[in-house]
Amino acid sequence: MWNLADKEIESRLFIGSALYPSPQIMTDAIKASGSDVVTVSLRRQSQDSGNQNIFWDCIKELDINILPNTAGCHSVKEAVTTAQMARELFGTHWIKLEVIGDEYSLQPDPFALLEATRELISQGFEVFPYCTDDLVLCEKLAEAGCRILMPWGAPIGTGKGLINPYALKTLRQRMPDLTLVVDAGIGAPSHAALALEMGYDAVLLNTAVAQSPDPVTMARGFKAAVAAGRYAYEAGIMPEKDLAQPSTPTLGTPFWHQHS
Amino acid sequence: MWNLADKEIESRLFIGSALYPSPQIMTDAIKASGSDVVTVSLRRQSQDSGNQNIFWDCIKELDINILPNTAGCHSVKEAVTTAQMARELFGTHWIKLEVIGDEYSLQPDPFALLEATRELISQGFEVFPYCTDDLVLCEKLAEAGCRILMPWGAPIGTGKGLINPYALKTLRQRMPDLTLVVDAGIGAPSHAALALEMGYDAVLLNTAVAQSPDPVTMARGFKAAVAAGRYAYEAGIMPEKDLAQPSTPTLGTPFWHQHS
Amino acid sequence: MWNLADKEIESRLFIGSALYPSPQIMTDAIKASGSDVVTVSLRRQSQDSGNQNIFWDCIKELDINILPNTAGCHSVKEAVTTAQMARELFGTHWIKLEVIGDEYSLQPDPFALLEATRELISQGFEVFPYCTDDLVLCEKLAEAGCRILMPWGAPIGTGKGLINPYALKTLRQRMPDLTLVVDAGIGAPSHAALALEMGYDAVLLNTAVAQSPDPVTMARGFKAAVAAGRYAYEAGIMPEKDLAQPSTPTLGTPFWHQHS
Amino acid sequence: MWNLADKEIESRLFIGSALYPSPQIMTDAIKASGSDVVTVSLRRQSQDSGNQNIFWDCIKELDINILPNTAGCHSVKEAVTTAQMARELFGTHWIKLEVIGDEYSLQPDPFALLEATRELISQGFEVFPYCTDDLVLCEKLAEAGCRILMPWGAPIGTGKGLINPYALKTLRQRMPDLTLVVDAGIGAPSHAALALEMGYDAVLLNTAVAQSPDPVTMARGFKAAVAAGRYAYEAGIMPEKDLAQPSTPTLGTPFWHQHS
Amino acid sequence: MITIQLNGEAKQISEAQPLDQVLNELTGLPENFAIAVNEDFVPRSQYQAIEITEGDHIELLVPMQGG
Amino acid sequence: MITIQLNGEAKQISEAQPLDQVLNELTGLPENFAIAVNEDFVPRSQYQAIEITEGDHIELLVPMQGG
Amino acid sequence: MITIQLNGEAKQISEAQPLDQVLNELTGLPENFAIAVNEDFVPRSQYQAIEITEGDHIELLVPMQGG
Amino acid sequence: MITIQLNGEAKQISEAQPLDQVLNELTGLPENFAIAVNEDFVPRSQYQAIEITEGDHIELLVPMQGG
Repeated sequence: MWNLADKEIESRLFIGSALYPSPQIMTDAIKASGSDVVTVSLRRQSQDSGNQNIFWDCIKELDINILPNTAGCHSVKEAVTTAQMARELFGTHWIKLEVIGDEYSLQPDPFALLEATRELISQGFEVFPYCTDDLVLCEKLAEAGCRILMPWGAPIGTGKGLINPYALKTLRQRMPDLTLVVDAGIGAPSHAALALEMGYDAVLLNTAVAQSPDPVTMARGFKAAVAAGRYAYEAGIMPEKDLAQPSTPTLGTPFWHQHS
Repeated sequence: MWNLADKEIESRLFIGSALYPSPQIMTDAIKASGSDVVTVSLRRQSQDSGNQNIFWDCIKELDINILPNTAGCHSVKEAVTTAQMARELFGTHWIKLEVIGDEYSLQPDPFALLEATRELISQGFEVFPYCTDDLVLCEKLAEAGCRILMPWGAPIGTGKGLINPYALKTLRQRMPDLTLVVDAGIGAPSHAALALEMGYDAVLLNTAVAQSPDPVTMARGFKAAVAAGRYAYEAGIMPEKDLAQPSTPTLGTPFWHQHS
Repeated sequence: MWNLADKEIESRLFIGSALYPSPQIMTDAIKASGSDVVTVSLRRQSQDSGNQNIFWDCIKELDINILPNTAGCHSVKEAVTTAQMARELFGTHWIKLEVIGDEYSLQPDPFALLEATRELISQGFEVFPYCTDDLVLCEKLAEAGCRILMPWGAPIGTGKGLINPYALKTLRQRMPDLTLVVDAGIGAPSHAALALEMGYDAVLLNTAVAQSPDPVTMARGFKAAVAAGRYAYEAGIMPEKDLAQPSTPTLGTPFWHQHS
Repeated sequence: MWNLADKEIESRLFIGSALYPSPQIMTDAIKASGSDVVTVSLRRQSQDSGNQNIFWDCIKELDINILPNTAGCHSVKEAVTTAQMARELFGTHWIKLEVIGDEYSLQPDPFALLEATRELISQGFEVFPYCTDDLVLCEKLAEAGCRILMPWGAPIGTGKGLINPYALKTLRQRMPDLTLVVDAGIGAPSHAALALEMGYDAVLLNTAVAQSPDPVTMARGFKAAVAAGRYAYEAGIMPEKDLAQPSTPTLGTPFWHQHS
Repeated sequence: MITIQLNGEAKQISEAQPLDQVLNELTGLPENFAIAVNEDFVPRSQYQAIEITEGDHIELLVPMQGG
Repeated sequence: MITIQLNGEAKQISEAQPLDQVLNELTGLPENFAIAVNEDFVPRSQYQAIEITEGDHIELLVPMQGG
Repeated sequence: MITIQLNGEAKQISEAQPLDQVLNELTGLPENFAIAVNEDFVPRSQYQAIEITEGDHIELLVPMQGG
Repeated sequence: MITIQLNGEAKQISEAQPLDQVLNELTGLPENFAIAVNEDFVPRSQYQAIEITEGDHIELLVPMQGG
């Protein structure tokens, strides 16, 4: 168990609820992932769905922590209003704060993000900012009161993994006490394992599971991957060496092995 | 369950028995790793140990498949004699064939390795050759009758992971029907997960677990990592994209989100 | 010849004037580099130097473009005052604007940098901002009126080269009309060549030349490297292929070469 | 000037003669490359060309060292016969020995290569073996009498650059006295510069120049790149650092810069 | 009759009226939703108090998939 | 006598006076320099006009190595 | 008449004969070439000595582009 | 007395004798081992048959840690 914003949770995998082939597969995949945190959004209801909301019924049934996002917001005002609506609608003061600064890379706008963060924290939100790996931005977000930061691994949906491990390592070293979550860009379990090995507290992903030909099995894969990375972080990883070192002992090797 | 040289086994992690702080920790770590295959060697008995062999008592107690190695052999003759002794001593025709070609990199000698492989297969051994990622060498080993190949990820004990993923991918694509195991060089669970994601059937490692400050926990990490990588391989990994793709749907975004 | 802020210059290498073993070696190295632009700073005069300034005498003698920096500034106010002093002292409205946001990584502070940029542009400066590779920051700097941007390759003095080529490529693609210069982090000529191959207009470096055991020869190396990279960019680089392609023609190979 | 197989030459770029848009462009590109060594092959004459051989007339006119290859040979016998024909036809005992072991990767066959090398050296050839980066193979080729080795950077025509720098570095360190040339796989000048920075004596390439939209300009690029890399190797490259280091002196910074 | 915008579509209502009245007349009103009027969040407690008039933009949002 | 700071070091001058007078009394005044007083840039044209008084911080900077 | 292979194509010649005679009868013989017969290199000095007979494979190679 | 090598150390034995006799006289003979004489493997079934003579090298190996 570890502590996320005053809640004790088990899993170090946060999962998204979008892009699944069906609500049933979504439910099965999220269960298989073992996640305690699922991200959702707010949108207009589609005309045909009447007063039904099958998606939401599935999510409620999962009975895990809801992390609403402000996906698609491009301004401070939009993000703040969306967060306020989310707080009422989902009954949580948690918000995954996204303020998009570029349509193509969908990268965060550091300036609007910081401003929106300050405003929402003043309104009592627990802000989970989707941010870049920029150390100065992250420090300002922490000063603004964030206890959790969610730097990207790579642009949303690219599956490139951790494109700048150096920056992510620096961030972890410089902010030992914050909860750091790699959000976006993770494409394979090995990426997630690496993030945890580096000391990140968790990863948040969606596409890599939902868009796999077999989301449920892939969800199992990521569940195992975060466990693997966390075990390694806790156990301590051997230092990389440049020169080979025999594992089998050389002591007691038969005479025919004595080589100059 | 999967089939390794006509045996049905569960785990995709083969583990070494060297370099642990104590026999007890070795036993606990190997159990924690879930491995069905453990590598051992043949050496002269140390003077002081009398007729005792605590190490061997521990290994027998584990009751898993023994894979003896020819570590330290530098010639075909040495390797063949060692393999023959191993067959009698351990009661198995399995042999991890190492013929070292260089004292510093401990890399296999492709020439002696191929010759020793031919000889041992003619004597009825199931040869697990520790080889490089050279495609031509691997094809010749397969022609010689190997059903299993164990290309290195990096030099023994370096923990560098997979230093030439391109060569390893090529090998997997070109030899779809062989059992391929990445042996040596793996330093962290993310390396093992990557190997399995690439379609490798298993990984063999020792130092990364034994030399971790906490071998038992690290063993759990690798157990989870190979599971993670295998799930991903079976599920199918999303293709890497160069352009960002929103996960949260854009349909139904409030008017304030309409941006040109 | 190419156009930098309305001046026609030849070289695509900007060079620093610090960390050389001696003024003479500095002069020789800068000449050998073929640079048309040299960076300088403002500092208190050391006590012992009397009214002499050998350094400045050497630089003037070079008779190339001076690019004063605001190195060491941590606030907008400091940076603006330093820039104003530089304009009078060096008789140029060019300024390499550094506003450090972190003592350890010496990375730019995106927030203070943008504010200082706006102020200095309003005062008629040609601002060369030392910035990160953050696309949104770079777009805001361009909107503020910058015609030149100088994103880092890696932290100052690390010599790591281009640690995030993906971000730098994106920047180049998204800002085709700006003058983009990779500043800081370059350690070897191959790094500089890569930056030019990616379409960057120039590179700015100092440590890699000044701290080489032989700065003058290394300066020649970088001079050749930027030429190499630029030629390649102009000529067009072959697309990377995954499968081998024979260069020697297969047509007309003797019969003994016909293989199925 | 440096010594290649007892000849004093200038350039560290060896160039191929295939795949150019026209003989004229080939001639211009090779001249622009500054190469002192050009590779050629032996093939059946195309029917229509009568007794003309424009290609060969162009090459002779260049008056540089001819390095015939055995491209397309798959057996020792083929390679030896081809080398013998080349010696008579081109009047040189230099031979770029290629014995292909795989149709798809066009990688060398280490076994046939070594055998053919021994045979040709016994016949008085100066063998330039196109080999892999396998240290043991390279040591055996050296023992067989090779003074020059040409390990691949990547498979022929892929333009991937140096896919296994670790292996190439090891090779250079372990064989300080041999002439080492990276042959094949180089796609951009930065790749060539890197090879020279690593201490390789030269690079051999063809596709990257011939298949560029502008071969002549690209040839200039590679000429500059090998010069750049060599200067850097001779001057000494700064060690890579993990922590930033200011280039501009901190001594004498105005009071407003004093930060804790 | 006055015209308002509901989720981006023009809608006629008899006259200016409190938000809750507007909602009561909607068919297929979802169980869970939150509302913003002219880009400002309107908490449930304000549905009676706030008056919807000509040209107001109402956003009625529901839980949806998100990453 | 009043005390000012010149490049971070305390310095006694007879009384409040214009900047150029302060400079004239300096030994080893460099050929090329620029000045800030209390963190504000002072252009050459203002050297006569600006009065240096008790506690003022003068920064006198010269060209130096830079990256 | 006997049949030989020249660069992979069947060719009729009157009878078994020395290699140089075969070459003399070729039209468009290139200036620079080297020859192998049945996969063995034949040096110029042997053109007269070596006899070409039924079924022999002659490879006549010329300088060509190479990487 | 003749001298043989056992695991790299000189050892005196009374005279040339079968391998099993040599082994019987060893103190602390391990439970599990395999043997090579002069670099050739000697299976258990041959312990009686094979004669150990002056200068023979016996390797007596046991299970040990391996990677």
